[in-house]
Amino acid sequence: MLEIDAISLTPASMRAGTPDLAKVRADFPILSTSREGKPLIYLDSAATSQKPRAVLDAMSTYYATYNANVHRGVYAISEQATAAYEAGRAAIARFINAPEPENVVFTRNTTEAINLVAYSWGRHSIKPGDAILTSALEHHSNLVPWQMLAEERGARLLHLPLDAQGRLDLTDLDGLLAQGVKLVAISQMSNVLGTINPVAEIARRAHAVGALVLVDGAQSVPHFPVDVQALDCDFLAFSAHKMVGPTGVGALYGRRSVLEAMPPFMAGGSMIKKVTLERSTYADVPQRFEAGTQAIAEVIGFGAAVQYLSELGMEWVRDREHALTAYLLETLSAIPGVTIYGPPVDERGGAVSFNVGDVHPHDVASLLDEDNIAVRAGHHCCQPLMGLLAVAATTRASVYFYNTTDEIDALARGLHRVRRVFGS
Amino acid sequence: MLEIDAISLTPASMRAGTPDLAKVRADFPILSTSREGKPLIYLDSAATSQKPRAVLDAMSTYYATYNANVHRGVYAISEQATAAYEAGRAAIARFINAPEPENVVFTRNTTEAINLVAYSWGRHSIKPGDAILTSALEHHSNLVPWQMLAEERGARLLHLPLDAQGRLDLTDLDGLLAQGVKLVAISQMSNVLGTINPVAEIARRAHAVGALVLVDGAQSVPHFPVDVQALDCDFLAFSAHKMVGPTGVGALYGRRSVLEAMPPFMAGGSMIKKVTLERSTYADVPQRFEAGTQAIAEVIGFGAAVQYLSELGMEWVRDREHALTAYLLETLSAIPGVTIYGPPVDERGGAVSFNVGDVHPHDVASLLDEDNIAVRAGHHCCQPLMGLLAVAATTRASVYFYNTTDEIDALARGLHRVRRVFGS
Amino acid sequence: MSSDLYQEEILDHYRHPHNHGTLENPDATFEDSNPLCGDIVAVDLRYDGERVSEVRFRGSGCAISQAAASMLTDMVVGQTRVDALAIPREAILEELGVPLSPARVKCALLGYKVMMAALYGVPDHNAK
Amino acid sequence: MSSDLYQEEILDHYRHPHNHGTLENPDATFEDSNPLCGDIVAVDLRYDGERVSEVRFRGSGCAISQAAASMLTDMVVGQTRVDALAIPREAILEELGVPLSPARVKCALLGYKVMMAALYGVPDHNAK
Ligand SMILES: Cc1ncc(COP(=O)(O)O)c(C=O)c1O
Ligand SMILES: Cc1ncc(COP(=O)(O)O)c(C=O)c1O
Repeated sequence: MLEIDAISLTPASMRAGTPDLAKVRADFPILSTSREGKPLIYLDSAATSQKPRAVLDAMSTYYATYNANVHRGVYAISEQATAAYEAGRAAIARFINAPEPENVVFTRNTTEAINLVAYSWGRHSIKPGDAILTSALEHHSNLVPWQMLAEERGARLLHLPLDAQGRLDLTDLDGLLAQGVKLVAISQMSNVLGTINPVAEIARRAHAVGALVLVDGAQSVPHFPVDVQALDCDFLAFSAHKMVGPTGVGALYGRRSVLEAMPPFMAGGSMIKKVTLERSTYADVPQRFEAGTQAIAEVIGFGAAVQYLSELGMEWVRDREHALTAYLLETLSAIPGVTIYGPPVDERGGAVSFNVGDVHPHDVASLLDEDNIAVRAGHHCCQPLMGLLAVAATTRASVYFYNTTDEIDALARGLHRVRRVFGS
Repeated sequence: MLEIDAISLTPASMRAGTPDLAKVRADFPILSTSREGKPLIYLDSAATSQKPRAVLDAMSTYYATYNANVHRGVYAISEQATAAYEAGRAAIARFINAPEPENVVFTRNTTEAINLVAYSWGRHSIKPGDAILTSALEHHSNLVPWQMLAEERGARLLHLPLDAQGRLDLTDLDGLLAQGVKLVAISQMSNVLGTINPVAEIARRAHAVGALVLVDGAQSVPHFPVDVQALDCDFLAFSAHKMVGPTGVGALYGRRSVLEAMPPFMAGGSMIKKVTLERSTYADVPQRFEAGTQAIAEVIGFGAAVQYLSELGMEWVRDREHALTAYLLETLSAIPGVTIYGPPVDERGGAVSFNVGDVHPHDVASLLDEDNIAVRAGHHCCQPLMGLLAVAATTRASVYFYNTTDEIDALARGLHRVRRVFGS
Repeated sequence: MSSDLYQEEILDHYRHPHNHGTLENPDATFEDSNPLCGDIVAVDLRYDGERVSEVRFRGSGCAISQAAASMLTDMVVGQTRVDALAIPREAILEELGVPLSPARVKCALLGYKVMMAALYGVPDHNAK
Repeated sequence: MSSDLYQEEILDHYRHPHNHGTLENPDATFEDSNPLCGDIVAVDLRYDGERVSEVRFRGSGCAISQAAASMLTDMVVGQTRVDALAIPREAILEELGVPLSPARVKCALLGYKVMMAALYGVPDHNAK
């Protein structure tokens, strides 16, 4: 595949010494697969990213040479597994510039991280009449847990509206915050529109009224540098599988003082201090929130994933995706009948939703699949946003650093074919 | 390694046509590792089992050739991933003889499976004054969630006592059940004493008073055939990592009618039917309980694990472990100063706790580790049981089908060395 | 330009659906949607004795779900209720005549599910 | 029969701990346990002016935790409170003189943690 984009779209940061794209792509075994002679063109990284060999090897090495349960074993491989597991925690803490490893709690995914806060912090801190502020572009995972919490506690759910470009409209933020808001739960980047939200600004104004701030980082942490101390958020939730890591593990960052005041969520082995038949006392953070045998191999793989990303450099990842997103938006705009949703390139990341005339997104995706091009079609777990966009569904192409402009060109050819088949 | 046990301890079921142990051991890469020339002797499978290559390969193949998010993709690899994920569910349902795949909900581990029941079923079904019956030999994971639930709901926690041999004492079972018991939560096999509990009998008597029955199968499902329809339990919880599967995934079996009446536990993507900003309706079981991106690779690995066990045959696994356990108990009894806890061999599985004189279990385990023998030392997440045994901790050696009598002989040599070093 | 999936007949049904619309005072009506993709199909039926005399469907969704619903209305109209209920799900997949992946089978069978529910007389939970 | 970890000196301290027992009306006392393994160490101190004149410890647990506590009492007794507080954790690991894995380091430092808390005068949460 000719890497024209490495020439035509090289941002300033991609000089000699920056990663060689051909080598980067070779790290991902799946990117050299094909079906009936057609190479896989994977444009669905916002759903889940592909994984480099280094991540798979880190997990296989654990299983094949030092597989053991952690934290309680005194023999060598158990100590080695414990050290690798805790090194994973430290690596993830560094990746988001958390003050200490103890700020990081492992969960299954972003969704569980948010539910942990809703159950543990929420059920004890939200009182009848309190309000929780979220937005109209949230993923169901950052909306439904707050609906359930609000209903259970008799609290109110408020929503930041969107402007016509799909940006959060902050005009009334202070007015909303003044309505008894105790928690603001907002995503840093929309998985549908790509919008990057000003969470640092929102956190500043939320803290001014004493509210806590949870940032859904599922789409931001994988794609650009995120610094929890700069954002000054109280919680940050994200998933390994969207950032070249394995399935089955995610993380919740929490401010130390907030985590320490929270009761346990799930109970069981390893999260206790002392148990009698009648009652128990609980371990310190983060163990308090990690009940039972954890996703040991997956945490080790997650550690390898952030190491891989750090070696690429998150600035490089951001700049490369910016260039690819610009090219993608430009390419799509040139196709007659294509409607693109979301803000301009400088306010967004690489998840791009669109429609082709009135062809249903499923039909678009199925036709593209005939060319082995993988895009997502549907409501993307954002039904309320679909309502605002006045569509049932969209087609979404999403890029990661390993994509190429050639792949975007192939997408364009596929979309022209969609138009011909459907005569639209 | 000379396989004398294959001769001296062959149970009736191990005739020609049954698995060849040398080949079985060769399936597990870690079993041929060594440290400073000393082969690994792994006697800690009750904490976590080792994994055969077939399980690791199933996961690597997913990541390297069809990694994609499930359930919502219309392109080929996403459909393939969805099919493999649901095939994992079907395989696990068959393995425990569940009526349908929909009886199986994936969780992170046994602990989360139990917490799911405590949160979803418990918080809606347990009323002030109700009682929950558990036992004195439960793992913290099957005790602390019920303590938290009882405290939150103003319910009472009752405990089946143990007899002097570490067996559940059922004398007063009906009397206890009559005290308003709504749920019986009991393990099928103790991870400390190896005791196999008569859960079918307990379920029969519990159902007679209208109570539901949750079986903690963390130590039973890996080690002998478990049939949920024969047990007639309402819930069964177990973990992949203890049954040659990966970390990061476990399962909750639930009776269909009971699951269907349960509200969601965690909320987020994939567990909804329809979402508006104000409220949501929830998907059918089992999706209702699987919020967010699941442990896809791990479920695929879990499916490969039960396939591996099924090919060995769970009767063979049980018989082989029975023979190894008999040999282990015999070997330990022959060492002066060793105290063994738990019932006789015919009422137990292969988790064997003991103490060597008054040498602390940590010192026993550390000394064994010098010979690369891995055993566990501590309270094994069963602090109340330690109290009943009047010890602070025990040393536990636990066998799985891949262990050998040679390894048990090595343990014996190690324990003689412990006695010499500590002069006990 | 040719597609394995989007054969001319399917596209024809999609562009020009048969029996499209609503019935005034139908004898049976049912609507359902596929929660994962949002496709919707609603069916109205009128009987003449035991026989399905009129069918109308409406909905929104992908070409597969809408074409399959259109094809199914042709198969049902004029049949007795009992014969219509006996139509196997394979019949509609055969009628489409293209290889469908599991996700698209769900699309294809949405209309079938709705039709069968209407024929059985399942009360329409969407009706107020 | 020889062990890398269980050197004769450690076994000696374990079998015959120094400064073992309790003090009547101590000037400071502290107790703590390692929740993961259940090891317990309690320390009583008596001062003569600024100087630690008497130390007693008791507890239960592995040879490493008990031997380390015993060694530490020897290091502390006769020191000023300020000098005793300045003993680094490395000193006790050096005194043990054997390679310790991270889990066993926790055992070795339990007595150290308890001793430092007693010297600082942290209120004993186990005292009633
Ligand atoms: C009897 C029993 N129950 C529950 C558990 C908890 O299993 P997990 O840590 O996989 O959640 C264990 C594991 O140690 C166990 O032995
Ligand atoms: C913005 C956003 N939030 C939350 C999630 C949920 O992540 P997960 O499915 O890994 O829990 C996603 C993933 O689709 C997302 O894009």
